[in-house]
Amino acid sequence: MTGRARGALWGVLGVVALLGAWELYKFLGPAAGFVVGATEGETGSGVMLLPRTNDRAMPHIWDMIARLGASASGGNTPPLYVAVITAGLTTLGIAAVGWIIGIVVGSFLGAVMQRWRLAEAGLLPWIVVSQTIPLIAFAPIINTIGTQASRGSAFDWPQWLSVAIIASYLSFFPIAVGVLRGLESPDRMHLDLMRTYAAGYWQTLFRLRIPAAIPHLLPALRLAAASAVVGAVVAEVSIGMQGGIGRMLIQLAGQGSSDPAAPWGPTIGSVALGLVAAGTVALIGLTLKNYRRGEQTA
Amino acid sequence: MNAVQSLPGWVRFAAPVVVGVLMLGLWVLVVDVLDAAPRALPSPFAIITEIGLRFGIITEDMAITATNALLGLALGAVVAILLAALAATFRPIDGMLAPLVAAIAVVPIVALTPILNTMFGASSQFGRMSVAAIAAFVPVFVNVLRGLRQTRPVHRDLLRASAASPWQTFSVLTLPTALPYLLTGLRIASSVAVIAALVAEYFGGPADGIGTAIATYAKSGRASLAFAYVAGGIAIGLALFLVTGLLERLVTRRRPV
Amino acid sequence: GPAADPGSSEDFEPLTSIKLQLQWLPQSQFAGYYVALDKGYFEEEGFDSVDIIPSGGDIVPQDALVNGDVDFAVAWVPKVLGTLEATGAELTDIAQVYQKSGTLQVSFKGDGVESVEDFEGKRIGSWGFGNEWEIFAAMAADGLDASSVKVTTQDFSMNALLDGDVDAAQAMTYNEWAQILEVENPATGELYQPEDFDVVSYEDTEGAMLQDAIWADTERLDDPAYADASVRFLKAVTKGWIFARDNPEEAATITYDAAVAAGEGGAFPVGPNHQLWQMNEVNKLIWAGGDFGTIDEAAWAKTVKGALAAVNQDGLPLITEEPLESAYSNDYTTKALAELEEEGVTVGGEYTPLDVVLTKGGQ
Amino acid sequence: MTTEYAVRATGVGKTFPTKAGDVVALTEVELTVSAGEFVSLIGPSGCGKSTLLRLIADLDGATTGELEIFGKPAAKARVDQDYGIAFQQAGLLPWRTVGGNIALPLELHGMAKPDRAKRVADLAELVGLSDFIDRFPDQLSGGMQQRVAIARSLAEQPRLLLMDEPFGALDEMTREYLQGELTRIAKETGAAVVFVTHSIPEAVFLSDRVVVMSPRPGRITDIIETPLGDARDEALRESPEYFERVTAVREALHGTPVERANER
Amino acid sequence: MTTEYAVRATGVGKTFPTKAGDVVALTEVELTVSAGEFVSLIGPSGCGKSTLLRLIADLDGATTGELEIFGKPAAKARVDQDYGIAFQQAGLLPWRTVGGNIALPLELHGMAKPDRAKRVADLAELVGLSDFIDRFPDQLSGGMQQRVAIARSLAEQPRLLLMDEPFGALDEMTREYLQGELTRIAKETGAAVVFVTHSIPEAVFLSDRVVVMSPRPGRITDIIETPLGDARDEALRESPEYFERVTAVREALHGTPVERANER
Ligand SMILES: Nc1ncnc2c1ncn2[C@@H]1O[C@H](COP(=O)(O)OP(=O)(O)OP(=O)(O)O)[C@@H](O)[C@H]1O
Ligand SMILES: Nc1ncnc2c1ncn2[C@@H]1O[C@H](COP(=O)(O)OP(=O)(O)OP(=O)(O)O)[C@@H](O)[C@H]1O
Ligand SMILES: Cc1ncc(C[n+]2csc(CCO)c2C)c(N)n1
Ligand SMILES: [Mg+2]
Ligand SMILES: [Mg+2]
Repeated sequence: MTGRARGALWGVLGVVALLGAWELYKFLGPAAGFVVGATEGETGSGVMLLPRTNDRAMPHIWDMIARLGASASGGNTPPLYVAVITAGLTTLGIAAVGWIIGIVVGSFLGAVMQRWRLAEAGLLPWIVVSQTIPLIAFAPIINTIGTQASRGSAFDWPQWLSVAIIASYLSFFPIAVGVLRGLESPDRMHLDLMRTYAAGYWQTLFRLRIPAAIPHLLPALRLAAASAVVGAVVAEVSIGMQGGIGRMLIQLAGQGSSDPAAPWGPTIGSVALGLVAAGTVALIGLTLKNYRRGEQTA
Repeated sequence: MNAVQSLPGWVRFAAPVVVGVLMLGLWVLVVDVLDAAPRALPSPFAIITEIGLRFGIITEDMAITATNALLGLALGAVVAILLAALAATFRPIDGMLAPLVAAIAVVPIVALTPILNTMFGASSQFGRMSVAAIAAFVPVFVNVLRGLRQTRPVHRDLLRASAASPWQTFSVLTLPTALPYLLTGLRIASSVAVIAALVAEYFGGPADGIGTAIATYAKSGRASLAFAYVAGGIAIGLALFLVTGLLERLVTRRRPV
Repeated sequence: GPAADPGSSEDFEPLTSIKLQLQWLPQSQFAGYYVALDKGYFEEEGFDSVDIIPSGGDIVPQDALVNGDVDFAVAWVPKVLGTLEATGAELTDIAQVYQKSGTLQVSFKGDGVESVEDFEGKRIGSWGFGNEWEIFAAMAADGLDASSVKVTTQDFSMNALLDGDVDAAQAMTYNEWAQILEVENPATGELYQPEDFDVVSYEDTEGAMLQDAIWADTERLDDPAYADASVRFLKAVTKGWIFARDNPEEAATITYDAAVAAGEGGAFPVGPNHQLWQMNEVNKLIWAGGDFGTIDEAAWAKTVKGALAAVNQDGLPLITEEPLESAYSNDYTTKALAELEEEGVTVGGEYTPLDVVLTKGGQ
Repeated sequence: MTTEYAVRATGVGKTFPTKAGDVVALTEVELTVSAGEFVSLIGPSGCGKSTLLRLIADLDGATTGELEIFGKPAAKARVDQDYGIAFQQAGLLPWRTVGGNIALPLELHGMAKPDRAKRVADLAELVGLSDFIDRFPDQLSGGMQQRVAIARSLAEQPRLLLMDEPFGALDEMTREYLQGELTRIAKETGAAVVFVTHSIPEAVFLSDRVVVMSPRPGRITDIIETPLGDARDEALRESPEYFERVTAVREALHGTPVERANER
Repeated sequence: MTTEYAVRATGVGKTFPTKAGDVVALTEVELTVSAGEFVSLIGPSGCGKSTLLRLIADLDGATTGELEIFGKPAAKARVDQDYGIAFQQAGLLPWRTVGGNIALPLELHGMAKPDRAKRVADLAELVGLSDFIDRFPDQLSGGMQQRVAIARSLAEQPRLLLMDEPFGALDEMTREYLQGELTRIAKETGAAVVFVTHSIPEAVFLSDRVVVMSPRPGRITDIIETPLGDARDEALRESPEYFERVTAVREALHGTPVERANER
């Protein structure tokens, strides 16, 4: 058995173990949880040491699976899993656009910061700060700018573009940092060598800095892909875009009390989406393995 | 190592200030001078006024969110360290955790918070803390696991040659080697934890904290008050980031030779 | 104030394309608009295209309207009053669709929350984000302020009540109340029954405030084309709600189908039976005896009084001054109703409630 | 007395199983090192020098044959701390000071603090670093770091010193200086030394015997006596006997078949 | 003809401004290297060997003095590609094959593809790596990598080769082999060579002249002629003249004051 197959096997085992632990805890744990230090008559006081196991908090795995097979919203709507996949693909497409915007913006910023140390000193702290602003604080602003832009001009700014831009707000960050570090990564010796060849900035960029940056870029791209998906889901919720998995999440969450297995469909879907996005980028990375040869030797 | 370090100290300090002033200028231009921004984006002056006016309630809510973020960070870090130690020791556990950690890394807070609130009770801060903990878990786990594997062969040989016990090897070599990685993880996790704790407030739990306030006031036409709270959130994130960054600098001061 | 003679026959190019911002997901709460679309009432009133934009996130209808993103918005009166005072913008309530408040505070029987004064010291659930003002207004009337209770932000579900995380949860008669009644009572193995709960209906308290209203941009109402469109829009909407009153089943189905079809991948609305429950409850709030959409001065005054009295958990009031006079106007509804009467539409009428039986999970 | 041999290898072989098949790193090694003797291992890259040293140190286990250190199995000798070891990389712990690094083995074996401080001071004195006890490794030159590593290897007064190219990363002048230091220290402590090197002059300068090895599979091809007397000083480096021994080792080395010059 | 000198340094000095104050790396360097001549720079670590080489290559600028390469300023010579350079680390781009690495300078200067392939093949032939053109650097031994680096430095037929300890990281046997190769290649191409090394035998074996340097501040203290004739082969390494020259360089080196033995 190859190492990869063994790895996959352990991975599957890990997932099975988690599902087993879920059901085991659900079986053994207290339905209403275990609280210590609660004050009599004071709702919500005390510390909950063991979480609740009732069906609203922890539906059975098989109920979640069965729910995936049942109609999404009653009537003659398609099965939930079909709805999850359709919505998931919508979100994935938007996240992909957000990812690409993030790559363009992040690469530009990273390259500028690498080129001019002064730019790095001036911009990097703000780029870090930018990530401490919650998306939800400005998502509606982006949406408004979008609707105003499409009203004033011939360009029709679709709502998904706002979602993509908001998603790119999360994805540009790892790219900018990765590009900066990556373009900085060539050995001094290699840079000297390019100088002895009287190579200019662009030649050095394309022949040396970019290839050398690839081992830094691949994890950055992967992280950015996962971030773009998370960002797209949150943005959909925030600006109320229809059709994606984010919207599906809150709509089904509204039925969480009477139909507790339903929200797990889009929850699982959104996780799968992130994994697919990150996994796809990882696959792209495999095609660049010649550029990662330095990783073993260095 | 880092090119920026070669700039004179005052430039490193002045450059971000200049950029900040430029951005502020642009902001003022768009909002106050051209009046071209959506209403949801208030003038910086209005925000500053609100900060001054509502300083008391803002800091109260900051304390709540910061506590959630800190406790979540601590909890997530402890669990991450324990699991990373297990994964570093037993390959199969590493393999089993890999897909779960990958999944945790991409689960959106929107989906997570209602689940955790229902499991742990919507009237305690614990749901939010656990959201912060889960968000902080990933970077700490990944970095600590990497750190635990960074012991150099020459050091391992040395300890074996010194007939060190497994525990001695761990405490003398493995742990100190992993420490800078742990701090890198903590630094990344610190801002993630703040964001997570803050955003979690949007999706239920006690009606307090920065996130609740941002949403409340953003939705009632008080954009400048909402942004005053956003500034509070940034302050928490930056404070944690700076503290953990400083710790990291302190620990990584000794370059490996 | 608004244009004295709405839709006067000056020369203007009539508006044919408009956007309506809702305040939540597509559901029977907004059946009248979807029916008007489905039945061609908007076309009959000269609109080629009407865009009904759902919300459900951070999109605030009155902000969308103020920003000019849409032409009309459906929003609760107290939320809009807050925005108007905070931003200095001017909007006008041109039709008060819901005559009564549909908000409840629901607690388990025996937990001792039978009236607003019982709130004291209790943990009270609310969605927050502007949905909480009736609670604080009702409490203020009983001499309580926000610091005398603990407020918990409810999420999209009713789990906080069912798990005992709050003593009393906020619920709309037409939505969350049904969600509770769609849950199995573990003690009986049957669905929960209304008798299992104590219900405080804000309609019966001093905190009652006007809810779903149609808002227009005050300044734009001076534009005869917009004023004209407002009247035509109200005519179509009125016809839609009349249809929903007389054919609740079909109206619920239309809304449900529209919700399912909305967007590319569809929305994921609550099931058809739940939609019918909602339609039924919503009709009770709309058809309360007065003229459709007409603002009752007393109810408005009560809303303003409550808004002035309410103080939130941060100690901030909703509003500090009386709203501008332009904040509401019956002129457009009056004109719309008159024209409809002229065209032979019977606007007046009673709603005969159905008896909707809820099912587990609401499917 | 128990034994006169510090190291005694009989028929020692080592095979590494790898994905691409077994790698025979060492076969049929027969070698004895007397107590107090200085023996160098020399040979082209990959001939198994390090492997042999690691077997002696019980850092790896031999596949075949027998290995005795002072008459005990290698594992026992390791636990008994019968040897000290130094590598090409000084391998200092960057977060410990010079003193802390020298003290490491003493600490691990529970020596009391005051004794430890005394011993560390002595060792620092021995390698001429008394003034640097509180410095951190990154504040030292490569040669100083290597001297710390030597002090550390001597911490428990081992009767056997194992050294794997300890001067390999240093410049020639520092190297020559430390070679002189090492002969002095070896003499002062009376320890036997097994010393791996690439450098013929170094091997000749330091050793009583030079063991010449050859790769594929790694084995001993020659053992050359280098009895140049006790005075290992600068004058020796320019003496004819020295050149003669250097030439002898060079020839022994070149006598080993150069399989593919291309792969150098 | 324009000039008989490949390198001509007059009063060259280099000072690095650092946070801790100015570091004088080099002062008052007077040196000429004739076309086709092989000159080694030797001296203890930090004496400025690399700095001098980098000044010649115009990788840094001299603080004082004048530097002419084939009669032109260093910057001009760099742009004109008058020299090839190789470092201690082979410095191959790991994502390029052997052929791709050798071709790099040709590619940068726009040589057409067919010409390039031809030239790469010739160069690979010259360093004996024709069979390895499509291999990646991580599939080569250290010696092979260094030969690729040499081929690359020769790609544009420079009249001057600059080498900074190119064999420093290799084992002695490989090193000796490549020393032989280098003398052959230098002769075949007729290029002048400035060669930095730590190794006295290496310097003597390769050079026409050995330049001895001394640190603090870095300067030239001695220049020793090593006229050992054209036959630089294995026999030479065991000849008395060779030993005599080695001794001469050693003495010149040790004559330089060893300021703080402690810091070695
Ligand atoms: N852990 C291992 N796994 C597989 N092969 C190994 C391992 N260690 C060493 N080898 C192989 O064993 C052989 C001898 O290696 P060793 O390190 O002892 O050589 P060496 O003489 O010390 O070489 P160098 O002079 O380069 O240090 C080599 O072919 C090497 O590739
Ligand atoms: N970029 C630099 N900034 C500051 N000081 C420098 C710089 N480069 C070299 N030096 C200093 O200049 C002096 C000479 O350095 P150089 O690298 O030329 O020595 P070297 O003879 O090549 O040494 P080695 O044998 O270790 O390679 C040293 O003291 C070094 O610390
Ligand atoms: C976060 C959140 N906000 C509001 C509601 C409840 N809700 C559904 S419809 C409606 C009336 C306004 O349209 C209200 C208040 C919820 N469930 N979750
Ligand atoms: Mg070795
Ligand atoms: Mg150098």
